[in-house]
Amino acid sequence: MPQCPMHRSISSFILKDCIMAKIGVFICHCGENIGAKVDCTKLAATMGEHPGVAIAVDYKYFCSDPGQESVKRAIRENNLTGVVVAACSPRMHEATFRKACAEAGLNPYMCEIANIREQCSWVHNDPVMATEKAADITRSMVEKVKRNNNLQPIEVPVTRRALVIGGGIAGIQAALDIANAGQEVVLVEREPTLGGHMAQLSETFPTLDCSQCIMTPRMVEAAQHPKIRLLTYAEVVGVDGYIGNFHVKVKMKARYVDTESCTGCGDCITKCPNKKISSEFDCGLGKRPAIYTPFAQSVPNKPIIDKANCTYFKNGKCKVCVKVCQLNSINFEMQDEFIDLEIGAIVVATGFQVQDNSVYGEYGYGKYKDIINGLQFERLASASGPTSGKILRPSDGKEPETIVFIQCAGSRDPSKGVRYCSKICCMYTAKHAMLYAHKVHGGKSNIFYMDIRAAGKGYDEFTRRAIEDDEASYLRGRVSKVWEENGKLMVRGVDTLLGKPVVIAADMVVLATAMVSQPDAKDFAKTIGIGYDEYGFFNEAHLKLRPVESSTAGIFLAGACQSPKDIPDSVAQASASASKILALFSKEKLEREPVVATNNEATCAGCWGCVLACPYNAIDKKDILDRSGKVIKRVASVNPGLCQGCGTCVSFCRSNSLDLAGFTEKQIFAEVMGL
Amino acid sequence: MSEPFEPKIVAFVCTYCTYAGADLAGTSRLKYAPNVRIVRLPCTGRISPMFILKALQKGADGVLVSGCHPGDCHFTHGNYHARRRWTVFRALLEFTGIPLERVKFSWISAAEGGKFADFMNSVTEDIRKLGPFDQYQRLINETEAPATL
Amino acid sequence: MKIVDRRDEAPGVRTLKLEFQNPADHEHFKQTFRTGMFGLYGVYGEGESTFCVASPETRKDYIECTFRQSGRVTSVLASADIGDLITYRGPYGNRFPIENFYGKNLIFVSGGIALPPTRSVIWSCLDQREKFGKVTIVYGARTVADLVYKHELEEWEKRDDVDLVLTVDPGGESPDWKHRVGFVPTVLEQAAPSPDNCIAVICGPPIMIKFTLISLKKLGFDETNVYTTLENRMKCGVGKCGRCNVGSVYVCKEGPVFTAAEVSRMPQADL
Amino acid sequence: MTRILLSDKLDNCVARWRKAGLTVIGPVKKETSSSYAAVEKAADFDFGIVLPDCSIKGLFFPQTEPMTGYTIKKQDIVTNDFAPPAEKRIIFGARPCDASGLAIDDPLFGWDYKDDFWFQRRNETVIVTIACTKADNFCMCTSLKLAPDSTKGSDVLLRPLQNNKGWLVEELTDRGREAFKEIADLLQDGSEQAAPLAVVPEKFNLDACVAWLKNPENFDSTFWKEISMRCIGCGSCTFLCPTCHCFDFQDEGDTYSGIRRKNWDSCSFSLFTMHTSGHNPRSTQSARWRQRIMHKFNYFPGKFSVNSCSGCGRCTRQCPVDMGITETLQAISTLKP
Amino acid sequence: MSIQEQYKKRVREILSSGAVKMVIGYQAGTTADRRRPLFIRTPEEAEKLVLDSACIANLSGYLVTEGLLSDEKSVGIFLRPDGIRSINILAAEAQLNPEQVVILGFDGNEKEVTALQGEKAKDFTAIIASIKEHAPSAPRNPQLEQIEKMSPKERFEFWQAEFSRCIKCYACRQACPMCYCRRCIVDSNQPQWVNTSSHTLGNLEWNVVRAFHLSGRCVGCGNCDRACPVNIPLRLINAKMAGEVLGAFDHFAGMSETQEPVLASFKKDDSETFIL
Repeated sequence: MPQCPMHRSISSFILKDCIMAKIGVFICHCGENIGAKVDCTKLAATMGEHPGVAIAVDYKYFCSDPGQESVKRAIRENNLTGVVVAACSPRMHEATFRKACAEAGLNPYMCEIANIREQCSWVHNDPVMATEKAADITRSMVEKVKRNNNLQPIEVPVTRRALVIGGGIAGIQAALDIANAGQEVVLVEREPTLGGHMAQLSETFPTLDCSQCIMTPRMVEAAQHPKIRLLTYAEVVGVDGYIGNFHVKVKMKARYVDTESCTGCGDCITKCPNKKISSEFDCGLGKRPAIYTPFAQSVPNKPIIDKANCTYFKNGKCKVCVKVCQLNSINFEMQDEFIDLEIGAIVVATGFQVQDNSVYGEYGYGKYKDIINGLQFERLASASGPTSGKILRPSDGKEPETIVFIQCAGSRDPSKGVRYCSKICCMYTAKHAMLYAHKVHGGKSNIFYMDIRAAGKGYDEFTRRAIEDDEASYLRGRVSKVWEENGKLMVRGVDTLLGKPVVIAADMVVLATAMVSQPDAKDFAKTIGIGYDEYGFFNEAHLKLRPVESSTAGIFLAGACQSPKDIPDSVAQASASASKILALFSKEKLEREPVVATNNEATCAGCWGCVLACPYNAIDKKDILDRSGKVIKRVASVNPGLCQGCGTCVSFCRSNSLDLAGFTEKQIFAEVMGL
Repeated sequence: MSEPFEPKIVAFVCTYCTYAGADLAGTSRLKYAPNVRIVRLPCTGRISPMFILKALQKGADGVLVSGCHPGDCHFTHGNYHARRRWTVFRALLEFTGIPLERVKFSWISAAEGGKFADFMNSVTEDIRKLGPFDQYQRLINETEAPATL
Repeated sequence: MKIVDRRDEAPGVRTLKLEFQNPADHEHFKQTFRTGMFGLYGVYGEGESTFCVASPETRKDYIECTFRQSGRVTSVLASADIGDLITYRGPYGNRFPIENFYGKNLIFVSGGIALPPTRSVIWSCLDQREKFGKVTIVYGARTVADLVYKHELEEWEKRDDVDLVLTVDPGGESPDWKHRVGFVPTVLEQAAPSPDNCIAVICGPPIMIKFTLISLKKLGFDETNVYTTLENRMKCGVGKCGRCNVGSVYVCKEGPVFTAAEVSRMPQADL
Repeated sequence: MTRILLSDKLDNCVARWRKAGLTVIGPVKKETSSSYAAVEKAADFDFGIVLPDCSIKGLFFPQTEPMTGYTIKKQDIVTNDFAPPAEKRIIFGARPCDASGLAIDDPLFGWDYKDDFWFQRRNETVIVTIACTKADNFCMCTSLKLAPDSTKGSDVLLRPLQNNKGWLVEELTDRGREAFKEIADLLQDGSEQAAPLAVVPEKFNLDACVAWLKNPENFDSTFWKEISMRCIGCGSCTFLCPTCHCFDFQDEGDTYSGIRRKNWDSCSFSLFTMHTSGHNPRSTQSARWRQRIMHKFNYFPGKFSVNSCSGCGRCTRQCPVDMGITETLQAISTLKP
Repeated sequence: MSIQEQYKKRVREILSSGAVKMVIGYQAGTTADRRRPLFIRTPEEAEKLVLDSACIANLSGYLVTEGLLSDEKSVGIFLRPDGIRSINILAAEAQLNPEQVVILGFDGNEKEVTALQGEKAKDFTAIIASIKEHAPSAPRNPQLEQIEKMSPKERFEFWQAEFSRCIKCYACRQACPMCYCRRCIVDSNQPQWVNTSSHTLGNLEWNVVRAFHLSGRCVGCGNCDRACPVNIPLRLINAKMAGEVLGAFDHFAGMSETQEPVLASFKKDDSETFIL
């Protein structure tokens, strides 16, 4: 060895970091789910041979308590430096196993999941190929975990103020729950009043208590709560920042009425000459003036000028309201204003819309006045509605003697409507039939339905009451056409139970219209940065386990903006969101996943492309000074509080100075090289 | 070669959309070709062209890159950046003669389990038809053989 | 070689104790190794890194090496565990001619992560303590935390036959620091060792060496009695690859140990 | 009486050598670039090239060379060392400066540890040089005390005939004689005159330059900064140089297997001497250029008694900013020693 | 007065007035057709200045030499339009302050050069805009068109043959004004994304990565092409990418000091026909 050759290996000792690692590989059968396709025993044997693997074992269910215990024991006994659990998707049990590792004294980020269920055993038929693929997946994760680093959670301060977007029942509930726990809430509603759809309803199933009677006190409570700042006729137009530290921009739309001085006396409303405007609140069944409150119990009960229909705005003349207002509260010069809010967490409770039934041309919605949707029927039946609660035909104001209710008008209809079940229509149609029976003696209701879905506390009893006590006639089948004949609406459908077509002459037809997402839901989701599904309903972080969180940390969901819901469900979800937020607010600092970018300032060239590329403005420009304070060079610097760990900057960085913890260049390199 | 050629394909996907889509394909028990090995990344924005080159160096016959549809990025616009990067990188690959049929890009959302399965099948089929990436394999072999001249 | 022990010395600084696997290699090491020599420690797939052998020539059953984790190889070495195997070739280079030091007083001056080469000489001498005169060790680091071999510093401090002078740079002291504060050359001048019949061994970052040489000159040391070791970047270890060159000297072959007289003949700017 | 190889016999020679198991290598031009490359027939040669782009060095010390490979299985590591290639070669038509470059580097690769990759190739390769009858503005062998017909490093020297129909053959070494035995019958006796050698004017006084360089005071001269200001630190001069020999080790591979390679490196690169601590002994481009010049004309001869430059002029010829040894030494010639 | 004399006069003026501390220009080179960079610090040195059609190197890279502009004094520099575009990119990427760069602009063909009016990079906006305007219809390199016509396989072979000569000297990088990184990606070894060995795979990786890093940034000055000692037609790759970026994103590198880097910005309606 004096001639110790520079280009010769030296007798026996050679090694590589991979062998130096001590990785434990735990292969889960997941019962038969994995075990039936992937030969787990063979996989364990293969992995046991892999350089750097200290132990490779298989087991029926590693996520079970004994399974987790065995992982912990193996970590302790073998002094493992990393763990790979070959099991289901990391989206299922990554947290479980990371916790187990932490309990065994291993940094939780030294644990990786190899997904051999969702992406292997469940999707491949050939056991040989599946086993081979499982080995590749596991090996690649072993290579990755060898390069994992111990990571510590990042602490960020929390602004203890919640923002609730949407002033329907869900939003009000969430706001009240949070406020009642002593935390500040900003409640933003884009309509001039709180209330949402629930304020429009007549009675509510299954108890038939008056919707407004239970709703309006909640509205008032929210408006008057010292911890709630209410912003109506306002829209959230921008959300920046991150959990605990959102910066929210809200547009206060001009009401043209100074709500500070206005007492809500209503003189302007009565004197407004333009009273022929279709009322949104009454779904077009009533009229309102150009200066108006949506309904009598509006909160705040201050009028607003409908700019599009106001004579002054249209012609530059009128100003009757200005003249009658003794408090000079009318201000035509008012402009939209923007306010900035510092927010710690957000509840999105933006609600739903009813589907536009004109897509059902065969039903004649929009063509025949007496074909209305479920929400319009609510207004008709409501004591505060255009008919003061009397069921009257919109066309001639007569009491209908026969009503046909058509369920699933839009729902569960992939061709013209939506694929999903709107969940509440069966119940409200039964309710409508009951209300009709109570209000119009001898009135005959016929209900075309597909299935009666009445799962809920007291729900099935309720529909049975409609059938049995209130003699609603349920016909299982679809309606194919509605046309007018001799002042009657002729409804042709099929009774599939009898197996024959039926034609019913009705005075009124009520469509149980589908619940759909707000028309601007997708844009709104992009504004605030949350996910949404193909229908425009907002995505929850996990359908079963995290149903109230959005995919973005710190933003929660409540009510029908996530999926069709009835009132109890909406309220429950709102309270759940509130409790999540209260948990978040219970700490001064918040721990975040340490998957954030870091910059090597020594090698950074300071081109600052990353600053532009970062979606979160998380990268700042930083000057490196020498001892005398002179700028030696300028580099990029990542703010770990803002960084969300997308890694866009990393792949932009030409000098390879940026890196992303948890998905480092080294890890991915190893992962690719391990495949 | 008596055995049919089974291509080796490496996929780089974002965890929020395509990886979730792959999970959905799994939960829906959709069957697809087992040739693809997935590398999970937080976002398509994290996918550097180097990954693709290294996958080819590791003998991949094809490479897929997939993430959230435009506008759906969990990180608001990582995929827009990625799209530009891919446009440029594709042109570069094409110009250097790396067949574009071997490097595919797609948007697959978390809801598109079916699309994921179909995509895996179609890509595997396409690349199987193209055969092994011999040209590149030659380069790889060269790194292993001693220089003689 | 097999890692039989490892120890953290300071943040990012680690010592590995290595034992030979192959008796023939060990035999070769036993025959050739003298204090001051270095080796190339490597990990296949990552590369090789050069450090001195930090253990003394009086203890040849094993090799100790101390390094700061900075590059590709060192970060892998730092993650190595007891029982792991690494590559080693060497020993290379020349040595401190300690038999020429017999009967003389010794002063060791060292800074920061450069204590390991000095430590090899120190123990080589202390293990045959009777052959030398007075032994003084001046060691400094940027901060208290950056001092390496803390347990041995304590041991030396307790010994009656060793004068240990510890210092940290101004601002690097901790509240309970009871030694000196100041740069090594300054502290050395304060300690004012007599140049009579004295050999100085200095090792440290280039800037420290530069100023220590000036200080020693001031104290009256003859350049031929001052030894230092140059820790240049090396790759081949056998005088080929060219990167350790200082002037016409191949540090890996003709060094790393030089007298101050030899160093002063080298182009200073290239040090 | 001298022996002559006629051009029209060359094809036959190539065939003979190839049949005898030799790889025949010579100057070849391909579109925009020229190199020493393997040939199959005489027509592949292009003797009109003044100098191929890259020097002959790469044939003995390749840009990248695998040294040892490893394979890892569980805890077992198998290494296999690459043997120096045993291929027998003949380089026909090397330039004298390139051949000299090899001779210059021999002591470097041979001192202390003998690099068997280099010497195996040296021993197995016959170098047939052709004396230059053409030179360009960059050639400077004469300034290095070499000549267009230097025999240094050559096994056989050929001198082009005046009528351009062949070469006078001058066998210099046993290795050369051995190789030419194969084609002995293809040679003929003749009395043709050799074509006049290329005229390469002396561009600087080497002794004066070396004296200046050896003066330690000049090490810190501002001259270095001035002369190297436009140097952009690309390595092309060192990579093209027939004598530059710096290299790096590089491990390539993954968990299962890999190769340790020896790759060219360059003293022009800022990272070449960078310590792990961040300290860089040669932190400026001028220091690196000074090192290159000093190494070639002061340090290297100090150790191996030969200047590490064979005067091929490639460093200037291919320099993107028109620098080079010529300019530097010319400038030094004008300075006070 | 010839343009060379005009500019000599101007160089003397700006140096003696102290408007600049140095002017970077050209001087005669080893051979008649070669020009080498010249650093003029005194009005007298301006005598060495040469300005003619052989002055083709893009000198802007010297401006980002460590420390040159750190004293906040101005430097004059001779630049063709491509060089001015480099200044814009360097400014946009925060590598220099364009206010410190006094441009002595010129343009021309193989035969003669003409002066360009203006002093600061922004004065040349109109000229650059008109170059962009004409870029899509400008005559293209015939070799580029030839390569485009090849089948992918032929192209692969073509580039392998070219890249096989690469000796990894990195002259292309050093010569390029856009390659200013303190640590190049090939020098980053954790992990070693780009093989440093000059086997063909390593060469391909290096050249592809460099071309990618230059996409949308290359101004086509040809420094790399000229620097390459083994004559790899690097300019073709970069020209091709410049064309692609122009076509796909309407991005013409170096339009202004504030132009956003093409790969660090995006439009929501960028084309994505290739994405399935």
